[in-house]
Amino acid sequence: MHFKKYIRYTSVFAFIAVLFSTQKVYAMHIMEGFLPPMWAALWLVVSLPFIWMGIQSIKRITNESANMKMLLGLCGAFAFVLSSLKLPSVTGSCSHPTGVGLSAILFGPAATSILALIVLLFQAILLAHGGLTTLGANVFSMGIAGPITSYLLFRTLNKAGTSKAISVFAAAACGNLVTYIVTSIQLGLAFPGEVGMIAAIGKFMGIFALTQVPLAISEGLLTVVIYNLLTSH
Amino acid sequence: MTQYIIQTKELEFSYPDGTKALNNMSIAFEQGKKIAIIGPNGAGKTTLFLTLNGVHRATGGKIYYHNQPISYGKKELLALRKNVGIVFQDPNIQLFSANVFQEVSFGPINLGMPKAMIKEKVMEALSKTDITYLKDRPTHFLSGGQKKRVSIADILAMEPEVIFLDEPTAFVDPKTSEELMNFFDLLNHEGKTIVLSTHDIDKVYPWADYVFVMKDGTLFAEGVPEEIFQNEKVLCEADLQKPWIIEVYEALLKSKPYLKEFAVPKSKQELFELMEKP
Amino acid sequence: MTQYIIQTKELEFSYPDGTKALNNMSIAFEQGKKIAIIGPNGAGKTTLFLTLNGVHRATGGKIYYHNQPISYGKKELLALRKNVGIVFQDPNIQLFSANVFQEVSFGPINLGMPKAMIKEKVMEALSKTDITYLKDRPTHFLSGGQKKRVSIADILAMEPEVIFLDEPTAFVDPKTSEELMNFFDLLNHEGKTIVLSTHDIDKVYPWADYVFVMKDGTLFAEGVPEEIFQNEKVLCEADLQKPWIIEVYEALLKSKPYLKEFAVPKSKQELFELMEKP
Amino acid sequence: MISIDHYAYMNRLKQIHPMEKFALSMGTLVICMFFKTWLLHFSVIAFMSFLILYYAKIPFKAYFKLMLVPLAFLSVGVLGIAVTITRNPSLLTYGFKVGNWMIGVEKQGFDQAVLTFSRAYASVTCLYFLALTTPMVDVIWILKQMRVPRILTEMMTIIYRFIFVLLETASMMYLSQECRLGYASISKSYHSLGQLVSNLFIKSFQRSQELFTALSTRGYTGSLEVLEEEYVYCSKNIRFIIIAEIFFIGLAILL
Repeated sequence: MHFKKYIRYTSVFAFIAVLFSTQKVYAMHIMEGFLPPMWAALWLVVSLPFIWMGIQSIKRITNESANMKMLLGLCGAFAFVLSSLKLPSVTGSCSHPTGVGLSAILFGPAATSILALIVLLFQAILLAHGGLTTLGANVFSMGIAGPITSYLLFRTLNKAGTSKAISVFAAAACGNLVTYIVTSIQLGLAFPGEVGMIAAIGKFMGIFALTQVPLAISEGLLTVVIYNLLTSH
Repeated sequence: MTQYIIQTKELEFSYPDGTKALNNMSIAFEQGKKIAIIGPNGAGKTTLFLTLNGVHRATGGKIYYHNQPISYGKKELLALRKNVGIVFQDPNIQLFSANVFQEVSFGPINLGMPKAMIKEKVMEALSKTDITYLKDRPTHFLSGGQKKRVSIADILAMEPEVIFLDEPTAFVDPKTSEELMNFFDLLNHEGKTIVLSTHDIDKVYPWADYVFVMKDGTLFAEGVPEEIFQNEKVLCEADLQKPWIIEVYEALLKSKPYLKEFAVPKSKQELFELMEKP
Repeated sequence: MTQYIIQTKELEFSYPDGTKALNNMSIAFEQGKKIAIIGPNGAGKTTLFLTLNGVHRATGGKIYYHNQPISYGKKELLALRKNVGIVFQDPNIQLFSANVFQEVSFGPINLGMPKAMIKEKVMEALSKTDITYLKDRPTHFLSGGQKKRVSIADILAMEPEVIFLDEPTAFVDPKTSEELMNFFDLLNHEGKTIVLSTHDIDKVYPWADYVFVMKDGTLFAEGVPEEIFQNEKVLCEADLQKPWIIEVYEALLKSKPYLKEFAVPKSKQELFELMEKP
Repeated sequence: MISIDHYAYMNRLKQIHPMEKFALSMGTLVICMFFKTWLLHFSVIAFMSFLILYYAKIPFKAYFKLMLVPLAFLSVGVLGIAVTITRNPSLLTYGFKVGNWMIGVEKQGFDQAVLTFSRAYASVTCLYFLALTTPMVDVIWILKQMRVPRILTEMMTIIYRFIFVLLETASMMYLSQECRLGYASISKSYHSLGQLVSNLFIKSFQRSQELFTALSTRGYTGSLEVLEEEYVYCSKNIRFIIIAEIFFIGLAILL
């Protein structure tokens, strides 16, 4: 059958493609043009109120003291550099940390959403990781959903009296996991196929679990090391 | 026969983005000597150091350590890095631990030494660099000169055979810098090969046994300091200044040409003695 | 009568955490001169500069600009910062924009100049520092020496009357550093008062009209270079070395005491001429 | 250090008005997004690649390497769209059984995968055209023209500049740790990397204070305004952009 041959060629191409792609996946950035226009626009609209709140928040902070602009700027640059570091993963391969949890704990979710917006924009333009049309979707998963989870989890666990190490680990690992789950949801909603959205979401979560679950654990561990060092200084 | 601790043959190194940093470098470091590498910023001095201890992987040519070509196996690499220590120019980049003791113990711990031995090596390195009293001090409250000493102790604690120092006197005041140069002499007397890169020609001239001049990623000239620094052509083409001892010596020869029969003065003292001759 | 551009009386400055950085400093900078401030790291040179341009607020004593005590009102402060420029030691701290043209325009914009004038000032500053060709180059592609020039252009574009340079030759190679010293001469000829802090005594001695020695946040000594650098007591107590020109001159006097009747040589040329005298 | 950034300054189209480049790349990108014909997508890829290689003079090898960057996400993502897991074998045109489940490909999913693949690649070339010919400073300028809140563009200016400062610091720190065998095992790697990151954070904090002081000496009181050079529109380029966009729309409708 004609269609089968088609598929055979495609799978050969896909295999070669994976072989050639030496770059590691930047933790779950949906690439340029991958989402259908309707979904790209929808996620942008969903993110906008959060971004607006973030802008109001940093405007307030920077108006209060003039040096906060420099501090936030350096933090943004720090976040970009952090996400370009190679993180040794527990499985032996390397990947890049998202910095979602660390950033949420250090700067709070409002400032994090703005820093994430800018860092994602720079990653799209300077590194071709993520994209302009998918900026809204990526900001929502990585700059809003993930950090809010981390932040809330960190505060709740802290109030409950859990040890600092466990709170930080849980906040960072879950922030990373939520980012990945939200991305899977975004992909599943956009590409439901004939099996329906729920099943499609499950499928995408299954595919990315392979790389993301170990990465979430690695990032959790690293964030604990960083947090301990920072608080001891 | 001259014993070379490290030797390279037609060494080449390019960064992943294609920038060629070292080109056709054949350089040989004699064991137990005090060696200086001079040349302008961007000549590739730091890159050379990092290539010689295996952190940068040579993209061409060969490197020999004790006449054995180096291999990039994990174990061999660790042994090489242990024996070829690098002290970075800016101590702020090298120091990252909470206190000085922890900082200096980083290398020995990574070498997998037993605990008691680590402590011994650290204390030894601290005492050699005269900073035992800083042991429990946090690294970020130290002065520039103290940080420099800690960054040297960092490397000494690993007991390398050869120490590369990248512009060791660049960030410190003249007094500290003189103390450091004397300290390098001391280390050398204990048998370590010392290689330093520097801009400070006046400091290098009396100190070095041998001088390499680098330019644009290649070895431009080499020789004993007296030769190199009297070679107008080399000095001019490599944008180097003359050490003042040589300048004064040459001015002296103008009025007293007969002083030529004496050796070229290598130190201030020798120069002044020469000046006192009738 | 001598005209002082900036003068302080019993100036004191403590950081918010209580560290006393400047103590009982009475210092006076003569207009139109080339002035050097020397002293070890941590002597308070950078803090002094920042206090003189009003970024640090003096916690005691008085500062006079053109004999008027400075006030910390918004308008006066801006005028002071316009006229008292500071070039920082590390250009990476000072440069905030990735575009050289935009970077240099920052100061003039804050002064509220009209657009056309800003452009003119920027182009003038770039051409004076010889970096017009770097106008559209991103900051992160520049070499250390080029960044240094941009950081100087930053300040020149504001047309200050006095320029403080914090260790301008610390990060650059000897050739660039010589070019910079010549450039400071040029600026001085155009009427600017130049104050630089440095460790490099050999470079300062022939260059400076007047020298201040700082130690532990106080003014330790001052005078013309010939005096300061022959004053054994000051040199010893402030941990300073002698410039080699003076050292050779003193050695010369030992064999030819009659040369004492000539002036102390201030430059290499003067020294060599003296040496050629019978 | 970052290759796209490097070419953004070193290409032949750098001097072109940023708005013109922005209009061409974003206009084409939008057309790619809304039309579902892979032939259009491939003509966009060809067109943009031609501009990038022939007019901007980006070296072929560098461009080829960049074209491989999206493959990692794309291959996994497209696979996810194409492959279906279901209990109902009638859904699949091609598949195999694993236990009670069928893994395979259905016609609609496969078509969507092909479409997504071609659309994504076409969009990426549009993004590359902008990124490879327009320095970030000009991109920020475009955003200013589009009335993006000032606080965002000011932050972008600082962040962009200090990305390079911190990247250099971080890589030097990494090298110095490597010289002292800091990455000899996984657990040591975690420890070393943790120290690197926390130190980098402290450095960033210090730098921000130093930067504030340095900018204050130049009269900073809260606004980071700079003078921007003025660009001149070129009517020839604008005509070219309009013709190209009309061509692509026409192509999309006809196909």
